[in-house]
Amino acid sequence: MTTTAHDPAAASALAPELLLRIHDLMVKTRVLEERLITMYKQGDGYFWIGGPGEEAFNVVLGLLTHKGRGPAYDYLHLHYRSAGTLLALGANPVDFLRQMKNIASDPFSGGRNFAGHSVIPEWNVVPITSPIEVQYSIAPGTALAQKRSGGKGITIVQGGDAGTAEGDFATCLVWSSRRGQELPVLMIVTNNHFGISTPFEGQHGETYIADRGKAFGMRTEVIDGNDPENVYAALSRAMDYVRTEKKPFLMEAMVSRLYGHSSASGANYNAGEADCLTRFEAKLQARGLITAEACEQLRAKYTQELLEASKRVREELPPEPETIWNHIFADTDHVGDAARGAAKSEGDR
Amino acid sequence: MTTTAHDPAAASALAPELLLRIHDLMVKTRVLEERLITMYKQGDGYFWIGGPGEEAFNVVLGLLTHKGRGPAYDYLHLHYRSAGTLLALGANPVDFLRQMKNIASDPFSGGRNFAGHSVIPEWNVVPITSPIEVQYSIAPGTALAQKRSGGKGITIVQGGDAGTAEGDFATCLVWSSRRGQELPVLMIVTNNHFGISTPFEGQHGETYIADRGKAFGMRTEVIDGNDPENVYAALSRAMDYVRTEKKPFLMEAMVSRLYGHSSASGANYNAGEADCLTRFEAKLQARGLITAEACEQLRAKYTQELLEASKRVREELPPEPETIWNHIFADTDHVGDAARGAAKSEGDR
Amino acid sequence: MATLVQAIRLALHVGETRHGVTDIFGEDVGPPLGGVFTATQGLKTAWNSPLDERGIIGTAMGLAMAGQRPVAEIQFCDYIYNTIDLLKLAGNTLWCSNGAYNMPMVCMTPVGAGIRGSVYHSHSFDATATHIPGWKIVIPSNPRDAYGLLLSAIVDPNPVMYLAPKGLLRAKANGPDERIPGEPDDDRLLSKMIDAPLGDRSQWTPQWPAVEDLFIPIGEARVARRGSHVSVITYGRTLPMAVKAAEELAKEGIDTEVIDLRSLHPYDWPAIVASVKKTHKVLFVNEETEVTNFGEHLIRRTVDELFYELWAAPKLLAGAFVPGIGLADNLEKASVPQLEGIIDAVRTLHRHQP
Amino acid sequence: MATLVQAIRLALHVGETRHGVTDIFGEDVGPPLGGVFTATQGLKTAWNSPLDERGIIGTAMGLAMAGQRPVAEIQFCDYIYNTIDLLKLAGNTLWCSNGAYNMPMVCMTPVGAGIRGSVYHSHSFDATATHIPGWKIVIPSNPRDAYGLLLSAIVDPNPVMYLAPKGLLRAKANGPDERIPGEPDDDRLLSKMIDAPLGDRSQWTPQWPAVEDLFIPIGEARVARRGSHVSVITYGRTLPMAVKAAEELAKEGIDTEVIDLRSLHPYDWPAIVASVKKTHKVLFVNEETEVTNFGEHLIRRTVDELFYELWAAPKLLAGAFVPGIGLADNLEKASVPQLEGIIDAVRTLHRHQP
Ligand SMILES: Cc1ncc(C[n+]2csc(CCOP(=O)(O)OP(=O)(O)O)c2C)c(N)n1
Ligand SMILES: Cc1ncc(C[n+]2csc(CCOP(=O)(O)OP(=O)(O)O)c2C)c(N)n1
Ligand SMILES: [Mg+2]
Ligand SMILES: [Mg+2]
Repeated sequence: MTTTAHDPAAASALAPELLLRIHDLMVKTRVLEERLITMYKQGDGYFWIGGPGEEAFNVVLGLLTHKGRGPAYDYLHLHYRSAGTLLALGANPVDFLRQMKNIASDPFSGGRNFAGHSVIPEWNVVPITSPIEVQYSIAPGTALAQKRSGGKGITIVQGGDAGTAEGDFATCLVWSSRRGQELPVLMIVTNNHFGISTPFEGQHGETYIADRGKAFGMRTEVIDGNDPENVYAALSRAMDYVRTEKKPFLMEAMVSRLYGHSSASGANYNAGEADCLTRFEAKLQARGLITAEACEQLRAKYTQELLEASKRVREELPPEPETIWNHIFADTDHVGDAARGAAKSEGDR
Repeated sequence: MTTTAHDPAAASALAPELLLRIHDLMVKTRVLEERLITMYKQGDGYFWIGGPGEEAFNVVLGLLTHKGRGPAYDYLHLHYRSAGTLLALGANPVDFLRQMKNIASDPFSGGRNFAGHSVIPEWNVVPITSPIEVQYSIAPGTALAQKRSGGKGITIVQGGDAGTAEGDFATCLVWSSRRGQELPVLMIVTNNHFGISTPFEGQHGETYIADRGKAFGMRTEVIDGNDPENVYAALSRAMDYVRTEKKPFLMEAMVSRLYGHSSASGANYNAGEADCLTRFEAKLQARGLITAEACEQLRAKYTQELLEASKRVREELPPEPETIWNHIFADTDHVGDAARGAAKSEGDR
Repeated sequence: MATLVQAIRLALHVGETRHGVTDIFGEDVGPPLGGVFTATQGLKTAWNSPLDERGIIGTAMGLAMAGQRPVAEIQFCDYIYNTIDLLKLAGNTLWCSNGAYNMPMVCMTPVGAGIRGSVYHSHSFDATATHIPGWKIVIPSNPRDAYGLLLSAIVDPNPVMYLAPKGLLRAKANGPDERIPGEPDDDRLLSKMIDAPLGDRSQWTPQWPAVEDLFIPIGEARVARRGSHVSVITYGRTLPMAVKAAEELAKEGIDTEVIDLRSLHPYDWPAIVASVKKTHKVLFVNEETEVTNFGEHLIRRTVDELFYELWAAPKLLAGAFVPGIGLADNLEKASVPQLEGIIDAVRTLHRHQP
Repeated sequence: MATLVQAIRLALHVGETRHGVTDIFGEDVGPPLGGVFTATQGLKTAWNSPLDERGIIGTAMGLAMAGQRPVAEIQFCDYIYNTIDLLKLAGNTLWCSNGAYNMPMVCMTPVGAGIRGSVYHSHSFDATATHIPGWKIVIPSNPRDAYGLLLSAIVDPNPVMYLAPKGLLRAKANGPDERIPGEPDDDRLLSKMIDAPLGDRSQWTPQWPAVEDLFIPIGEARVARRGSHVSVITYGRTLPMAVKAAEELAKEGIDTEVIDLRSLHPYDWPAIVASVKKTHKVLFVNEETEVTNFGEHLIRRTVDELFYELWAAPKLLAGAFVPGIGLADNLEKASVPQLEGIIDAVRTLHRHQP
């Protein structure tokens, strides 16, 4: 690995409250994903995709993000496995159920988009989109605005391992590392060793994807993304570098894919993969920070809460057919005469 | 540089006949480019782009290519500065004048395309196209056919420095280096330090573009492309590796841009750049292999030949308007009923 | 009887065993999955590409240039839009090189709505594809056409775009004349022979039935239902919908002719002319967004050449010009043509007195 | 009087000094060149991007999301086709996010033939652009519109595609009402003030004239010439050609109305309706290849809504559906509409007796 980041000293540096907070969020995220999968299986949604197996990394990422609106804060260009990050920022898990059920109250897309396609403008979470990797071509734009504004905000862009084969990944490398014009971009590759059914092996000449940053003079690191303490240390270092130096950093985090790719591949638990949550719970229990019983209770609490929420969500209303015409343009919702009228008044300014 | 390739011993390894052959081709290429520029300036063409300043590299590339048709031979995915390579293969310089004059007898495009957009199917020279860098996405296809055929043919793909920012360059890195499925691709970047008006500096985080191959486990080399002996040694090594190992190699050759980007930027001689031809002539003269007078005579001979050819070309006919309908499809030249008829008969097979 | 997606698989099998197909590739096309819709299971030349659509199209072009016969898949046509420059290049290579190089490649991609695929799994591609010169374009609506058009695409010396309507992939032959020559009668048996098993597939090999060659000519439409009052010209997913509409309308005494265009380029203009000259009223239907839509080309040509044959203005029923197809049922239904919409449109045309 | 390309430069200057433009960027857009057509010379926010169209569009999207006002240039629209997915994304972001994020960006790109640009410098983009929902699209045909449409594009809260007809970049105002408010009378003086000198430019700074704000409404057409016999609806490079044709035709007593659409989305349907209701005969002209062409959309809508107003079939004069525009004069002329073609088409329409 580029830098071996598994540093036990760093682990002990985290306060017990923080560790428990991370654990709480990891459980909450896991339970949310499981609820979404159940909803899918019960016919309360057409498609599930999400991040069970990435909680250790994603929760910590959310906790370390400087959240707020505008270039002074961090921009998050995430992917469809990012619920942990968003819950750590403070997102309401019920909103994810609403999107799964594609109802009008889905705050991310009004029933338009698949589960996992969140948007939270208040916290600079730009729309998560289905096309793989395009976020890497967009990220230099928010980073350029941040560099110019002179604040501490950085741009965080995240995607999977297989997607790095798209040219957009290279675009981000090129645009964020131009000498003298480096951009504050934290590029993250969450490597779960698969793109749908296709294993990492056989598709990559790189031993580590992160090595691709080196030719561009970028700092890189490959980490075990299943250990939240390790992630905390590595992400803190990386973010600190990007914030201070205003230069890019490429991090590759090894993670698990606990329920397969998506509902299209069945969404069943894969016992063959390392489970960051059980691993972390064992650690916390060994250190006497939490009991197995308390872990159970926490899980039961969230399970009950989300079960109830899913029932409420089931009663909420679908979007009306004519809402397809909303939000085509910011200044007018309909095309044609109305738009023309709007354009006319614009001319009068 | 990745590997310093300027090896004086290698230089002396070339037989005098070969050195004189290279020189002859370099002169011929230079004179051809100058004739094309003159034609443009005299209104015998709408646009010039070409490779004066790349002769040392391109001529040697052509000489080392295994020419022929089909996967057993080398495929050449070149760019619009490749006249030297094609003349070294044996192309007729008059054909370049024909394309410049966009007349019907232009064998590369029938008067359709700009100067410098050659195609020679007999020697696996696939169409040179205007869009920058797309050849890098296409090259893995010919290389895959070659690897499969088991012969000695390799795929050579060449482009400029600025163009490496396109995702297609990364596509070629990714597709040609997949572990266990490496492809026999010689990737060449002819680095003239400019993309039109934009200098290399300020656009690149890489010290050497060739370094981008390293993360993919590719062999790489950066060479002085202005010295044909040096080029000969380096290209021989690289091609040998690709042919034998059936694995990719990324070479970056530093070259000059002696007449600016194209006719759009005036096409005037830039004395500030190193001239590979005068440099090579000085060397050959110092070694007593040729006299200054002989050099002059050679140049005068080609100049006269091409001047006369340009006069003949001026008399040749333009393509007929209705030829726009030719070669839309291979099985039928017109769309609609004819195509339908063709499809029908196909159904009868 | 094969489903449409099994028909594709059978054609690919015939292609790789009898017609020189060398490569069937794309994202998740090879083992173990054999395609997100199972179209490429068990094929000997199928392989998984990197997740890079530009590389997929580019590599297919290179393979074609080197004399191979590639069938490249773009997993969903929704993800083809970063390759339009390459598709244009594939379509102009023969022309630009004055006949020197052609691109005998097939690009296969699932299109259309109907599976609640939301914004990025519901796209159509016919408007964009028909605007790219140098490509032939086909789109089947039943298993037999799926089979016979794919074989024609494979042997065609030009680049051919093969659009597979997502919503019909599990559709079966609608009667014996939509069957594939040589396919087994028994669906269960066929499935056992050629569908990969669930779970571990590493030991599995398909048992291919002895299907025969069938080349549905590119450029030839099919009259899906004869009628005399109104013509409906359509293709892909809306074809069975139009046939259904015609059946409903027949109950009211409206006799609808339904034409399955099947090939979008070259398309069967004589078939359209014949139908319009008979009915004098025509409706074009497709799923694409309606501004700068291929149906508008067909209307333009109809008006251009058949103006005085028309007893009513020719109509287009197509997708709403909105930025996406929403996931919720209400949204998808409001965005792309539905059965009722076709019935209404035909009824209105029929009622119309010039 | 400014040329069309100077008008663009003046609008960009006003944009960056008075209307918040933060970035004008693309390949060779910054110093020393200031654009391959000089459109961006001397602008303080102009910078050179890497040679990567996907990065250009993507970065503009990111800038727009972060509250900046970018104007991104694609050097030739011929090279925009590897970004169609991103353009679609820019156009659907507001809709997909249910109103949360918009993309207030301008994408500027030279289009069309007329400069012997051969296959890859002669493309049009109106068919593809008009098929992408969520974008406004404008295309000027004279300096005043070039100036006023660009300022409207800059202040528009949505993504706006600004198509600059290559063949008209050096065109000047055709009379005082095509002038830019506040521009100097003297062409030489203007050139001295704002055109970069040949040779070393490192010490040069432009002297900007005090031009005034002008917002040509997006969605509003302009009647370029009033007439009563036949309507010609066009835009961009073929607009002056149509006016010229009208002048020629007037000599034969044919009174042609010429409408400059200027905005392709939203477009001025009422202006088309008014003209067709007056002349009852209409010709649509554009340079794009003619299959799945925006003019076909306009014909479809005309037929749909104005069928009984039409005294002749509406016609389209557009580019030949061939893979490229050839370099030789003969080839270019045979591929895109020419003056004679417009005259002929109008004459035929006029002669036509219903
Ligand atoms: C541009 C594009 N191509 C193809 C797809 C279909 N697709 C969805 S997820 C996926 C695999 C992604 O793999 P990876 O990047 O490793 O991310 P992961 O899902 O493993 O987190 C593919 C091919 C897509 N969404 N976008
Ligand atoms: C895709 C694409 N974008 C833009 C252009 C316009 N263009 C032509 S040459 C060129 C610069 C190329 O620079 P480089 O790759 O360094 O090659 P060089 O011309 O210096 O040999 C540009 C931007 C193009 N031809 N294709
Ligand atoms: Mg993955
Ligand atoms: Mg260069």
